[in-house]
Amino acid sequence: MNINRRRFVGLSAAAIAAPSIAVAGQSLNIVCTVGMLADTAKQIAPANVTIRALMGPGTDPHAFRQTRSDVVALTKADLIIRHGLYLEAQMEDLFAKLGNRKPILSAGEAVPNHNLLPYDDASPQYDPHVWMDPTLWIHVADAIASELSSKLPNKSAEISQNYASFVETLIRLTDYGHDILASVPKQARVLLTAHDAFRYFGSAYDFDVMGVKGISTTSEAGLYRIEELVDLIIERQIKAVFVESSQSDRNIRALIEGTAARGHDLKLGGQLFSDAMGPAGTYEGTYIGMIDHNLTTIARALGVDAPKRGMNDRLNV
Amino acid sequence: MFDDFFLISLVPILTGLFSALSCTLVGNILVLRKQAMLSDTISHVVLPGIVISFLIFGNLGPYFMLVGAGIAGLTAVGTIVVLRTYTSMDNSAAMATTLSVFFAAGVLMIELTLGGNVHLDVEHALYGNLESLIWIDGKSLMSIFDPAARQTIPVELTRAIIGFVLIASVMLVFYRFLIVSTFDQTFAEISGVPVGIVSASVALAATLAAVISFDAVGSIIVVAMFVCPPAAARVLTHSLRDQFCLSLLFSALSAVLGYAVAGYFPILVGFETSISAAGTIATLSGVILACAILYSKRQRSYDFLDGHQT
Amino acid sequence: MTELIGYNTALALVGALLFGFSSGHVGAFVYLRKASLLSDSLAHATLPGLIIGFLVSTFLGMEEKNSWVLLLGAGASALLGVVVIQWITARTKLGFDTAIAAVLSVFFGSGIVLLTGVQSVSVGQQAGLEDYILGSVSGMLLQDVFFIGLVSIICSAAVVVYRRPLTAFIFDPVLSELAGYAQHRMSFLLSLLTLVITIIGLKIVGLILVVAMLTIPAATARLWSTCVWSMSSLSALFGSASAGIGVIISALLPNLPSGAVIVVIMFIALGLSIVVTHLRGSNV
Amino acid sequence: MTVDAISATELTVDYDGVTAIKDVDFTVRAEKLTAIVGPNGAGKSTLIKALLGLIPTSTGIISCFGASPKQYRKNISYVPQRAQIDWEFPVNVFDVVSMGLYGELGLLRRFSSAHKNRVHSALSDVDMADFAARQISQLSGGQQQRVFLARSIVQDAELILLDEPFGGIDAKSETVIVDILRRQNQNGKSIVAVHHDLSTVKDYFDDVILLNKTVTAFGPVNNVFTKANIEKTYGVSNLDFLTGCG
Repeated sequence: MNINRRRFVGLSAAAIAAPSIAVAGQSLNIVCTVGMLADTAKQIAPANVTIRALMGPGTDPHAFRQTRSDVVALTKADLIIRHGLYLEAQMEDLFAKLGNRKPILSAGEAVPNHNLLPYDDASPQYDPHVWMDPTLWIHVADAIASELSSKLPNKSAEISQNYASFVETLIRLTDYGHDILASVPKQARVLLTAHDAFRYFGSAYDFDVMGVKGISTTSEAGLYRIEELVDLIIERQIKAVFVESSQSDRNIRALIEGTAARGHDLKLGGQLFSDAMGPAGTYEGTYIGMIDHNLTTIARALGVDAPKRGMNDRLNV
Repeated sequence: MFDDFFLISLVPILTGLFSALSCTLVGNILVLRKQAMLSDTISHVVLPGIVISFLIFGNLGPYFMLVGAGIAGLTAVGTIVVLRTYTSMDNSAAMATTLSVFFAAGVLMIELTLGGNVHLDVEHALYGNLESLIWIDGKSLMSIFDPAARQTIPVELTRAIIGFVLIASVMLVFYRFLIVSTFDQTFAEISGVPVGIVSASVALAATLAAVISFDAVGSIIVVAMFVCPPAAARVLTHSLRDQFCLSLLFSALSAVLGYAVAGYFPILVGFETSISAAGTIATLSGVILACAILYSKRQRSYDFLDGHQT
Repeated sequence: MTELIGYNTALALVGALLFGFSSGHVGAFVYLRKASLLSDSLAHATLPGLIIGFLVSTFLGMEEKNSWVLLLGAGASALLGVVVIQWITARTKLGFDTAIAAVLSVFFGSGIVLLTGVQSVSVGQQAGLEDYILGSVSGMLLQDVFFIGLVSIICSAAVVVYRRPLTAFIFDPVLSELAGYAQHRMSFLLSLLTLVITIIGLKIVGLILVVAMLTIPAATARLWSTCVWSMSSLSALFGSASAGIGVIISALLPNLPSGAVIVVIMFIALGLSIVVTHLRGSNV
Repeated sequence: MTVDAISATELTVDYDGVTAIKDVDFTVRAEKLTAIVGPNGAGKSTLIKALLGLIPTSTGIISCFGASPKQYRKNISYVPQRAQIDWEFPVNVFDVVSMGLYGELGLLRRFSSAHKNRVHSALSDVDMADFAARQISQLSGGQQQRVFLARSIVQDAELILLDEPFGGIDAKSETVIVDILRRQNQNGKSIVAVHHDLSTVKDYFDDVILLNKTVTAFGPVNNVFTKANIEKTYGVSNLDFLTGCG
């Protein structure tokens, strides 16, 4: 973490040294694509910055359709923050055009390549769901903070302070996750969900992550896969499986029935947030709350006595 | 405000307009041939074409995809003809069979070759978004005469215009063949009209119009523009020429008005964001169709026969 | 038992056999009525109702994406689609194909309008709404099997009871009118059966399989039979058999989605039937 | 005039895997009105399609004025059964008749005022000149049939084939149409019509072909249209019923 912080201070120092672009007191109009980015930017940005998310908190980025007002907002923005890594596939062309004229920050691509998980060995594309690992999200926060302070050099002290406290929360969240999941035995460290969105969670907390369906949205599970997973659940004595906020729960419930028929008691561990955050205005509607919810839900489902209302005692129960 | 028009609105309006007009032109013939659902069939059958072109070329560049989708569309039309020749299937059944089999084949190909582990997201790979077609250098009317600014006009607009010109000119040239073989196939055949070639050309034109429009404006409005304006014109007139003219008018009206309504209406009534232009265009064409039907009913009640006396 | 055929495979097998049977049975009449694409249109027409159902369930404070409310909304909007199709075909010179294509595109388009309205307004967990009612055979649950069983019995019973008026209506509408079965009622009955099969099928087996199951077995059966009664029975049999074979293949080999396999099996059966009946035909 | 309008030898046609007509032999004399008569399912429409060269023949030879149907097509005009037409199609009477000229015009040749005059004169021939701008669904059955006759007149073909020209038409229209056919016949046209009303065969036609899967008899009505031959074509049980109607 220190490395990151030092890099950030260095960058912001460089930004101060550079001729200042923004006039003092000028506000900045930022448009973010997904809710996770907008929430992170809100945590870091100084008071006079307007931040807007194109996608509402509960909206799946894969299914989003931009409308005219979204395009207008993008062309009017002083800074566009997007996730990148092909998450906003439907907007790639639009960003390519805007990129020549507008500052666009691909915040998700700030995560170093060696930390990214490719889809498979042959694939040139990386899994975009990096927000599942709060440690990696520090890179994203870092990129947003440097960009903000280069735009608002006179506010860099405030930005730097906000950034530091946000990163502190991220580290606390990471540690909280390690703490509550520490007692889960190696054999039980399996996260089974409807589709493959939790691989960064898996690599961060040493879980085997399995999805019933592949990554592609046109993909459909075969019966072979279902039976295979049922065998695996029984073999490894997995206690709980999870549904996702943005996926139908049918396949997961089929697994529960399938294992029940063979005398294994598989619980529905609860609902996890995968591609979209909780409702706006709630704790789960923030990035920290979303990850807190996921960590706490997973831990409690696997039999750990984690605090019911999560790290910050703010989860809705 | 006005430079915004060239930056944000001009190209989407024109692209929507020309795509809609191409679809409506071919749609007139499809509606008369009772093949209106061909447009929806094409939207389902392109999947294997795209998967195959992805497997061969390894990427989803727009031209590979257009070619892949076009070939899949034509193969599907061939399959429909074969099914109709060798079974008792009507058009509807042959299309239903073809679209489900092609789509299933596409899904199987993805699973077997790519293991589902690739972001081959057809929804986004093939289907474009009308609102995103901004003209980054479009500042004013003068930008049109500025060669450098013209460079940044989205290629989708160029393709939509070329597609429209191509379809319109082919239809003009083959107008007589088209009409006579649609009206009375037996008679066309003995008069020496190459009926098979005409049918294949109609299918080709439909595929061309559909695939170009998918890429530019998305799949939703394609079926709507194929069907609703010709249907609305059809209930209002008995003359083929009037039908073509009215349907093109309705189509243009839906496209331009639909974009404007989607962009401004929600904001005028106090919402923060716009709604989908493609969806609004489709809905609007449906409203026009409904009005046309209701209007023709009122007409019919008193001058059904006399009104057309010469 | 578990070694040869697992619980999930068994469920999927029973569900697919039942669904294949009833959709084949109903499909024969839909095929003869030349309305095979009606199911495709109705499936698309569910979208606006689905979203309205979602909004209603959110505002009533129900569990979000409560599947019964969503299904009810979807069914209601497809039913409206049926009514509009009937209205267009009865009141205008527009063909059936034009009516179903218009309903498909306009309903789906207005659904997209609603969806883009919902996506930027924070009303709840709208993510994955479109996928929510798109099921797959492999995720078959016990309650699904009971549900399919019930629906299959109702649909097949309706077909058996109404086989004569339905046949008369399809072959010669005037005849059925004179016999006391009004055309529009028979047409509505058949559309309603298609609607029920489509909505249930959409939730449990997915869109493409519904369209295929209503069409391909019927077309295959038509090649082998000369009367409506034997055709609908054969069609039910073909639908059931292809679904069963497809499920078993998908359970035995990896990376094969059940729905797609079933469609391909049905198509192969159709192809073989074409070849065999034509060889037989030319020997006569 | 020695060349026959149509001659068929050993003609067999399989349609949809079923043998529709078998070993058919007949000739049609030129410049005569000929009826094709036979029970339902006798293969009358199949025979017409084969004469038009629309379906392949399994065995046998057809010749029209010494040429094959396909070669001779430009000189055949065809009036379809009324049920085959989509009457709601957005064309008016003038459009339908001008379609008769499309074969001659091809794609690009201009539709000149001479062509227009030919269409109008054909419409006058069938006494439909006042209806040129009517949409075809707004005509009576007899008027619709006359429009299609006008279309075949404008084609100026030597041989006119008609599939059930009197189907669904009232008695008055029927006589009007017969008059039109007679006039065309006097102008040197050869006319072959599928006909189902046995009672009028002798009044309307010069020659008759009796068909039930195969030709039972053909030739001038007075020689051929006998009780024995009809009985042979229709079977005994039908005969009393049919002649009783007449």
